Amino acid sequence: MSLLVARGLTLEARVEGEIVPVFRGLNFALESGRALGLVGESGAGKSMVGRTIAQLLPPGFAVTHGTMEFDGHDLVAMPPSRRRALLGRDIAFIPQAPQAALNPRRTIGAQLDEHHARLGVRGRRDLREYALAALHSVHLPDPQGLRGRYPHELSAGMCQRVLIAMAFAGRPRLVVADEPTTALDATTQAHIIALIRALQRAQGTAVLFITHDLRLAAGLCDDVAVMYAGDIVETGPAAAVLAAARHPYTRCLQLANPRMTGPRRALYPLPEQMPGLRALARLDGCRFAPRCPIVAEYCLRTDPPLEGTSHRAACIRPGLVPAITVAAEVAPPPWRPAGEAPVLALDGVSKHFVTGGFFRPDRVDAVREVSLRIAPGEFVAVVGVSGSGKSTLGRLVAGLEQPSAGRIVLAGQDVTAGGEAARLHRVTAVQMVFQDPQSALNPRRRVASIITQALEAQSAPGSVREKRARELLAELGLPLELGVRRPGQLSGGERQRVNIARALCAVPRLLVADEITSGLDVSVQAQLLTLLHRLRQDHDFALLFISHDLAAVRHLCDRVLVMHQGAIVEEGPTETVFGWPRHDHTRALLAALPAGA
Amino acid sequence: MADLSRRALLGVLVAVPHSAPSAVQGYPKARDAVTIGWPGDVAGWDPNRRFVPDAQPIYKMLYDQPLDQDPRLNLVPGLAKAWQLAPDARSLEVELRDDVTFHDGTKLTSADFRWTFHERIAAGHEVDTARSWRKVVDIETPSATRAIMRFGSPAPTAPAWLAFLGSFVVPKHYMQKVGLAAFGAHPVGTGPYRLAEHQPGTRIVLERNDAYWGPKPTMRRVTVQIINNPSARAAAIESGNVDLTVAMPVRETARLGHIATLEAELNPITRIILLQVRDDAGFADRNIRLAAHHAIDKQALSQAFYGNAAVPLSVPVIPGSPGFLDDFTFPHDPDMARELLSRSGYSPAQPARIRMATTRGQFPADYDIARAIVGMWKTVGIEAALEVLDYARYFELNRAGRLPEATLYSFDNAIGDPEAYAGYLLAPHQPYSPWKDTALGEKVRGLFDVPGEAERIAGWRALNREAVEIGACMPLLRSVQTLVRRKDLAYRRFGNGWVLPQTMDWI
Amino acid sequence: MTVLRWLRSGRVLAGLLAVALVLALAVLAPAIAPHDPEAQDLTMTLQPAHLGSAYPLGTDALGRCVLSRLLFGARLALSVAIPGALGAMLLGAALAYAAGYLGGRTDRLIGRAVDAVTLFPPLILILILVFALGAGPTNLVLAIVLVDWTRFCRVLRHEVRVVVQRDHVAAARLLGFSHIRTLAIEVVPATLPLLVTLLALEMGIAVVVEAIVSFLGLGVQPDQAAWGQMIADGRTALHQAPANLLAPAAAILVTVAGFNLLGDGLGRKLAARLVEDRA
Amino acid sequence: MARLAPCGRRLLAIAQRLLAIAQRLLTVLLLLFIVLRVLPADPAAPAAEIGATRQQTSLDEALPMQFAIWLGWLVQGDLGHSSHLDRPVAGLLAEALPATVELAILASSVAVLLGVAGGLVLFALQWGGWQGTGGRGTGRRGETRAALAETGTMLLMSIPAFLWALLFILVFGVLLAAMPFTGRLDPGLSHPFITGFLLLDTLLVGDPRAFLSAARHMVLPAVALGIGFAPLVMRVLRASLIEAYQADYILQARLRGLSEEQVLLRHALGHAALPTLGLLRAQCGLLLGAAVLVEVIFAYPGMGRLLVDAMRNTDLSVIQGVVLAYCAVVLSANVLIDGLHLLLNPRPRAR
Repeated sequence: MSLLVARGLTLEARVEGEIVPVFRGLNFALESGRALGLVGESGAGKSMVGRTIAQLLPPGFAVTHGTMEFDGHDLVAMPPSRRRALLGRDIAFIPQAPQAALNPRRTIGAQLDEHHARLGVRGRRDLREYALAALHSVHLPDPQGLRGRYPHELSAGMCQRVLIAMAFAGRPRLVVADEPTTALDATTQAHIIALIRALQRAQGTAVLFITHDLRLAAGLCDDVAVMYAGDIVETGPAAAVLAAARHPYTRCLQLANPRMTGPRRALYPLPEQMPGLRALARLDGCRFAPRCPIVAEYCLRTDPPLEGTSHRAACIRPGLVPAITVAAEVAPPPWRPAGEAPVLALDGVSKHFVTGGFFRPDRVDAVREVSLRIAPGEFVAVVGVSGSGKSTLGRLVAGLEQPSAGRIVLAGQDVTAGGEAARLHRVTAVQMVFQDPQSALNPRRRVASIITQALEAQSAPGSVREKRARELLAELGLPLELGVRRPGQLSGGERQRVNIARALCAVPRLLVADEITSGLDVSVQAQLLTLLHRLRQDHDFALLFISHDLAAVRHLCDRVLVMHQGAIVEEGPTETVFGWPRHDHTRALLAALPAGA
Repeated sequence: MADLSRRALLGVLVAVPHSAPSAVQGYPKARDAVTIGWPGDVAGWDPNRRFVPDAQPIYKMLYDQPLDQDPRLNLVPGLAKAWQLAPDARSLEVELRDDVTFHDGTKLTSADFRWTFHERIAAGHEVDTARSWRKVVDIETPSATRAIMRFGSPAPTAPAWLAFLGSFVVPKHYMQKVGLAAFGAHPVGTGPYRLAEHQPGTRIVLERNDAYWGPKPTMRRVTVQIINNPSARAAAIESGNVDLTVAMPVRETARLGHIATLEAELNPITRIILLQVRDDAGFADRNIRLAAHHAIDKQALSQAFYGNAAVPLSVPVIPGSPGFLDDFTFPHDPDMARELLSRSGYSPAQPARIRMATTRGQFPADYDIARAIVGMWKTVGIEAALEVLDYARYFELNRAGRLPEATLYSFDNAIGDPEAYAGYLLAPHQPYSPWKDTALGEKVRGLFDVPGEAERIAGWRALNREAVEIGACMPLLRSVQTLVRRKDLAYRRFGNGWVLPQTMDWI
Repeated sequence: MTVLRWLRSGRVLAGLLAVALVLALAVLAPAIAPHDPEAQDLTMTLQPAHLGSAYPLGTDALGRCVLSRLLFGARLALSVAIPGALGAMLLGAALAYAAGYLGGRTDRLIGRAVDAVTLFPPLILILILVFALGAGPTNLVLAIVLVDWTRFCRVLRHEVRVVVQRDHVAAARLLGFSHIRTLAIEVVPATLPLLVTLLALEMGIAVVVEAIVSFLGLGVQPDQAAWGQMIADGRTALHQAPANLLAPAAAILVTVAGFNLLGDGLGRKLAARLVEDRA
Repeated sequence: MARLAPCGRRLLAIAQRLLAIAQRLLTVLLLLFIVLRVLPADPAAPAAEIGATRQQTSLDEALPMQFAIWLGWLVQGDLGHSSHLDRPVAGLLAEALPATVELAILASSVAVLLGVAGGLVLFALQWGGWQGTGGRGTGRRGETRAALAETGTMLLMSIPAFLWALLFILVFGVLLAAMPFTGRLDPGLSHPFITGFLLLDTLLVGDPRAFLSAARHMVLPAVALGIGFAPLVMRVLRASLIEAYQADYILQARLRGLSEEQVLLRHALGHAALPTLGLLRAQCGLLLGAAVLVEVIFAYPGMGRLLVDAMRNTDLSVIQGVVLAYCAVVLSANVLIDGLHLLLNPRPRAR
C-alpha cells in the first residue's frame, strides 16, 4: 500500500474576493521508502502540496474536494489533534529557508530539546545526549559547542543540517523537503542533497522532494512529477522523464536550461509565463496550451488526463514532443578588430569597509588588488560564492563605491578619484543592471518614463523621450502598451527587461549586470539570456556579468573570472576555466553542480 | 482666661446633632485623627520667614505665639502669661510661662523670645518679621521668664502683633545648632503638634505633642492634604477623602451643604479682598487708576461669586472695625471711568495696557473675580493681561519690584486694627505694598508712631479715604470664608477664619 | 488617483469629516458664535445647557457663552496645531532628508541632535520652552516646532534611508541625475504618504498639547477662550453646568480622533511601523 | 577562535556605550542651559529669581563660563536650592523622583497588561483563532474586524491621559466613591521613607495597611495614565503577532507538531516582545509627559507637580533639577530597555 496518496485533491483560494482553484483533482502516490520529486516553476502549486499534507494553509485556502491519505488515513478529514500528533513524528518537513526556519531568539540546543521533548525524551541528560547524537548524525562539527549557539551564528548550510537532524530525529515515515537547497550556495547544495539521500536510505524514509530543478530532482528521486499551473502534467521514473520527456512543458523546461557540457546550444525561450491563479480559473482546456509550441485547436477545449502506464503525461500529442528543438549553437559574437583599447581597466583595485565604532573598528576587505581588462564588446563573467566580493567589484566599476586603492580607467578616462567630471563621464561609459528589479524600478514611475530616464537627466524634450521609449520597448521585445504601466503591474521577467532597457538607453560602452538572472524561473531566465545574446548582435557594448550560476555564465560569456575572498583566483576563456579548472575553489564550484547538467 | 473652657465654647459655637455613620466614607476612620483639605502649602517651615495668612493655622499647630486670640479676636495669653505696654508705647514687657518646652525637650526661655524678635532679625536672617518688628531696638531679658521689648519709636500695636502674622517663637539653641536649612527640614516649635511628615505640595502630617503645655488636643494626628484645585477639594470632601476643607466656590459650598453628612458654612471674616496697585508703570497715571476702580462693579462680583454674602467695600477695612468710614462710598461708575480714561487719551479702541495678577484657589472664586474684573475693565478701555501667582510669589516679586500694576489680594487682619490694614497695605517699606510713592508713604509711616489712640484712629480713617481717592488702594469685598466639614466634626470658629485642628473634635 | 483611493477608506473619510467640521467651525466662529466669547454677564453665571435658549451650551462662571467660547477655542486650537505641526514637519523633514540622503557625518550629527532632544519628555520640553519664551499662542507654536520636529525626523530619516538604499536611487545617479534631482524625484515622492500621515497625527498631538498647556494655565492668556482652560474651569462648575466641562472635552476628542483617523487611514500600511515609532 | 576575544569586546562595547551616554547627557545639559538661561525673553526675570546668592555670582560671567560653573556644581551633586520652598532641590527630588518613577512603572505595567490581553484578543478576532487551518472566509471577515479594531483602538488613543484622569475622578472617586484620588496614602497612615518607592517601603517596614492604602491610591492615577498607552501596545502586539505568524520558524514549529499554545508562548510572543519593548522605549518620554498632568490632577507628589508648581513660582533651580531628573529617567529607561533588548535578542542589532 502506498504511504501517501492524493486522490482528486482540489485546493481553492480566495483571491481578491474570487474563489479560484490552486490545484484541481490532483492525483499522486508515494510508496514507503521511495523518493518522489515534485518539479515545477514558481506558481505551479507545488509548495501547497506540502502544506496540504500538514493542513497548515494560508488564510483563505481550503481543500474542497478529494483526499490526501497518509497510511490509509485521510489527512484532510482527520481531526487537527490527530494530525498534529503525526507531525514531527511520522511526517517531518525540511524547509526552504533554513535560517528563517529556526527561531532566532533561541539556541540550537533549546530548539532541539523542544523537539526531542515532544518526541518523548525526558530528563536533561537524555535531552543533551539526543541533541548531540542528532547533530552528529548530520555531520556537524563540535555538537557540544553548537548547542549553545544561535541560528544567526551558523551558516545557512549548518542551519539546514540542524533542521534535517530534527526532521529525521523521530524516524519519520515521510519527509517533505520543500526546496531545501535553493537558499544555499552551490557548494553546500550538493552536500545537503547527499545528506538527505543518505538519511533516507538509512532510515527507509519516503521523501517528497519539492523543487524547481528537474535535474536535481532526477538526481535524488526515484520518480518525478512535473507540475504546471496546479496540475501534474507528467510523471514517471526519474531517468525516463529526464531522458525522454513526453509533455511539451517538460521538454521546453529542459531546453530552457543552459548546459555545462557539450556545445553552447541556444535556449528555448518559452514565451510569456505561467498564468496566475485568477487567469487560471478562466482557462479552459489544457493549461499549457497558450504557451505550447505544439498546440492544437483541440487542446484549447479539453483538459487532457494523464495517460500511460508508469511514465505518464497529460498531452494528446506526446509524439510531437521530441520535435521541439533549438539551435545547436548560439550565434557567435560579432567580429571585432584586435588591439582595441580596453573599455575598462582595473589596476590593483582594493576596497575595504570599516564597520563598528570608535573603539573596535572592524575592517572588511571586500575586494583585494583586483586587476582586469575588458575589451569593447566583450562579455566577461565574474563568478564566486556569496561574499566573494563580486558584487562590490561591480559597484566599484559602476561608481557606486569608491576604491580604497588602485586605479580605474573607464573608456580611456581615469575615474578613480570620482568627482563631478568622472560621474558625467560614467553616464555614457558604464551603466548597471541591478539584481532586484523590484528595488531598481521606482514604483511610482511609468515604464516609458523609467526606460528613458537617461534622457530625462539630459533634459530631453518629451517627444524625443517618447520615440526612444518606443524603440527600446520594441528592442527588448516588450509590447508598446507596457509603456504606460507601472512596475508593480509587470511580471518578473518584464521588470528585468525594463531594468535592462533603462541601462541601454544611455548607450553605455559597458554594462554591469549583477545577478540579474538569480531568482528567476528557468523559462524567464532563458528569455533573458537569449535577449542579451540578441542585443549583443545589434549593439556595441561590453558586459560584466556577475553571477553564481555557472551554467548561465557558460551560456553567455566569453571569459570568466573566479573570485574568492575578494581576490581573482582564476581567469580565462569560459570553456577553458570550466573544462580544466586549476584553482581548488573553481573545482569546488564545478563539483557542486548537480549531476547530468 | 488662659484656661478658657474649650468644651463649653464648642457647645455654643457648634451645635451639631449626632449623625449616622457617614455613607460617603469608604473606609474606617480613627476617632482621634482628622484630615483637612487645604488650598496651599507652607513656604518653608521657618514661621518668621514669610507672611502667608493661609499658612498661619498650620504654623499655629507647630508653634506658639506670645499672645493669642480668642474666637472673638480678643487678645488672650499665649506663651506670655501677662503683658504690659508702656504708656508711651516705647516698651512692652512680657511675662513668659515657665512650663513650656520645645519639641526637642528643651525649655522655652526669654532667650528664645529675644532670639525670635530681635537677635535673628539683627543677624540679618531673611525673615518677614524683620518688617513687623523693625522698631525693636533691643529686648532685655532680666530673667528666664521676663522680657522687655524696647522700641525705637512708639509701637502701639505691638501687643496685637505678638498674636499676629509670623510672631511665633522659635528655639534659639536648636536653630543655631542645626542651621537654617536643617531647621527648614526638621522644624522644632512649642506647639500642640509636631511635624511628622511633609511632602511639598501634597501633604503635611502632624502628630500630637503630648508634652504640650496647654490644653491637649483631641486629635492625635492631623493630616493636611494640599489640594490647590477648588473642585478637587470639593470632590475630596464629597468622597470622604478629607474631613474639612475651605475656600471653595460659593455655589459648590451650597451644593455640598445639601449632602446629609456634610455641613457647609459661609463665614464673613476679618479679611478683605482688594486690588493692590503700583504707583508706576501702567498705573503711573492717576486717571487710569481711578478709572480702573470706578469700572469695577463690586455688587455684581458679590452676587455672582458670593451669593451676595460678601459686603462691597469702599475703604480697606471691614465694616464695624475702628477704621471704617460710614459716610464714604466709592461708586461703580463706568461712564466716569471712560471719562477719566479719555482724559488721558485712552478708549476701548485704544486701551491702556496693564498687567494684573491673581491667586488661583487661595480664596473662593479668586480667579473668577480677577477675570471678571479684566472683563469689566475691557469695556471701559483698560486691557489687562492676567497672570497667576501665589502669595509667596507675591512677596518675592514685590521684593524685586516686579509685581504687575494690579494684584488681586486677600488681606488678613486677624487683629482688626486699621494699622494692620492700611498700615501694611500701603507702607512702601512693607512686603505687602507695591505702592512705593513716598508722599503717601510718609503719612503712613507717621501714623505708626502716634501713641494716642483716638488721634491714631482718626489718622488712619483719613488715610484710608485719601488712599482710595488717589487710587492707591482699591478695596473690593469683605471676604467670606467658605468651609465644608463633616457634620460630626466640630471645630472652633474664629472671627478671623482660623481653622485650628487643635480645636477639633468628633461628636 | 491616490487621493481617490484614500477617500474610499471609511476611516479617512470619517477623519476628514471630523477635521473639516472643526476647521469650518473655527473659521466661521466669528460669524456663527451667538455671543462675544469674552463678554461676561455676571447675572447669568453657570446657566445649564439648554438648546433653545440664548446660551445653547449654557454659561460659565463669569456668565460667558460656552458655545461661543467652544467655537473660538477651536480657532485657538487649530491656530496652534496647524502651524505647529507644519513647522515641525518642515524642520523635521528637511533634516530627515539631509540625514537620510547624505548619510555619514551629517546623519550622525542630526541623529545626535534628535537623540538629545528625545531624552527630554516632549511635553516637559514644551512646557519649559513656553516658560522660557513666555506665554502666548506664537510661543506655543514655536515650542511645538522646536520639540516635535524630532518625531518627523526620526521616523522619516529611517524611511529615507530605506528608500535611498533602493537601487532605483543609485540608478538615477548613474544616469546622471544631480543629488537635488535624485532626492526630489526618486526619494521624496516615496516618503510623501508617510509625511502626510505624520502630519495628521502631529496635528492631533498639537491639539492635545495646546489643551494641556492651557489646562495648566501656562500657555495662553488666562481669559482666552481655550479648550484646556475651559476644562479647568468646568471642573469647578461640574454640578451646576456639566456642559462647561463636557463640551470642551468632547471637542478635543472629536478633533484629535479626526486627525488620528485621518493619519491612521492614510498611513494604514505604515501603521505598524508608525506606532512602533522607532528608527 | 580565541576565547578571550568576546570578553574584551564586551568591555569595549560597554565603554563605548558609557561614552555615548555621557555625550548625550552633556548635550542635554547644554540644551537645558540654553532653554532656561539663554532663551528667556526677559533675561532679568529668572536671573533675579535665582535666589541663593551663591548662584548669582555666576551670572556676571560670560555664558560659556556660566555653563562651566553650573556643570561644576552638578558634578559635585549640587542641584541648587529652591527659592520658593526654601529647601535643597536634591532633597525635593529624592522624594519626587521615586514617586514619579513608581507611577510610570505601574502605568506601563497597566499599559502592557491591558495591551497584551487586548492585542491577543484582537489578533484572535481577526484570525478566528490561530489554528492556521485557513478556512475560507477568514480573509474578508478578518479584514473587517481588523479595520474595526484599528479604528476602535485609534479612538481610544485619542483620549488624552488628563481626560481619563478627570473621568476616573468623576466616576470612581465621586459618583461611586470607590477609590481615593488625592495623594498617596490614607490620612491616618504614615509615609515611610527608605527607598522612596512607597509600595516597596510600606512592605519593607511591614505595614500591610499602609501598603494596601498606597496601592489603592495608585490605582486611579496608574490606570488613567496607562490606559491611554494600552491601545498602542495592543496595536503593536497585534501587528507583530501577525508578522510573527508569517515567519518561517512559526510554520516550521507547527510542522513539527507543536500545539498552538506552545507556538504562541514559546515562539510567537517572543517575536512580539521586541517591538513591544521598542514601543515602551519610544513612549517612555510621552508617558512621563502625560504623567505631569495626572500628578497635578491627582495631587500626586511627583516631579510633574513639582515642575508645574516651580514654573508657576519661577523657581528656576527646581525647574532645572526636575527637568534634568526627567532626562535621567528617560536615559536610564533607554539604557535598561536596550539592555533587555540585547538580552532578548541575541542577534546584534543591524545599524
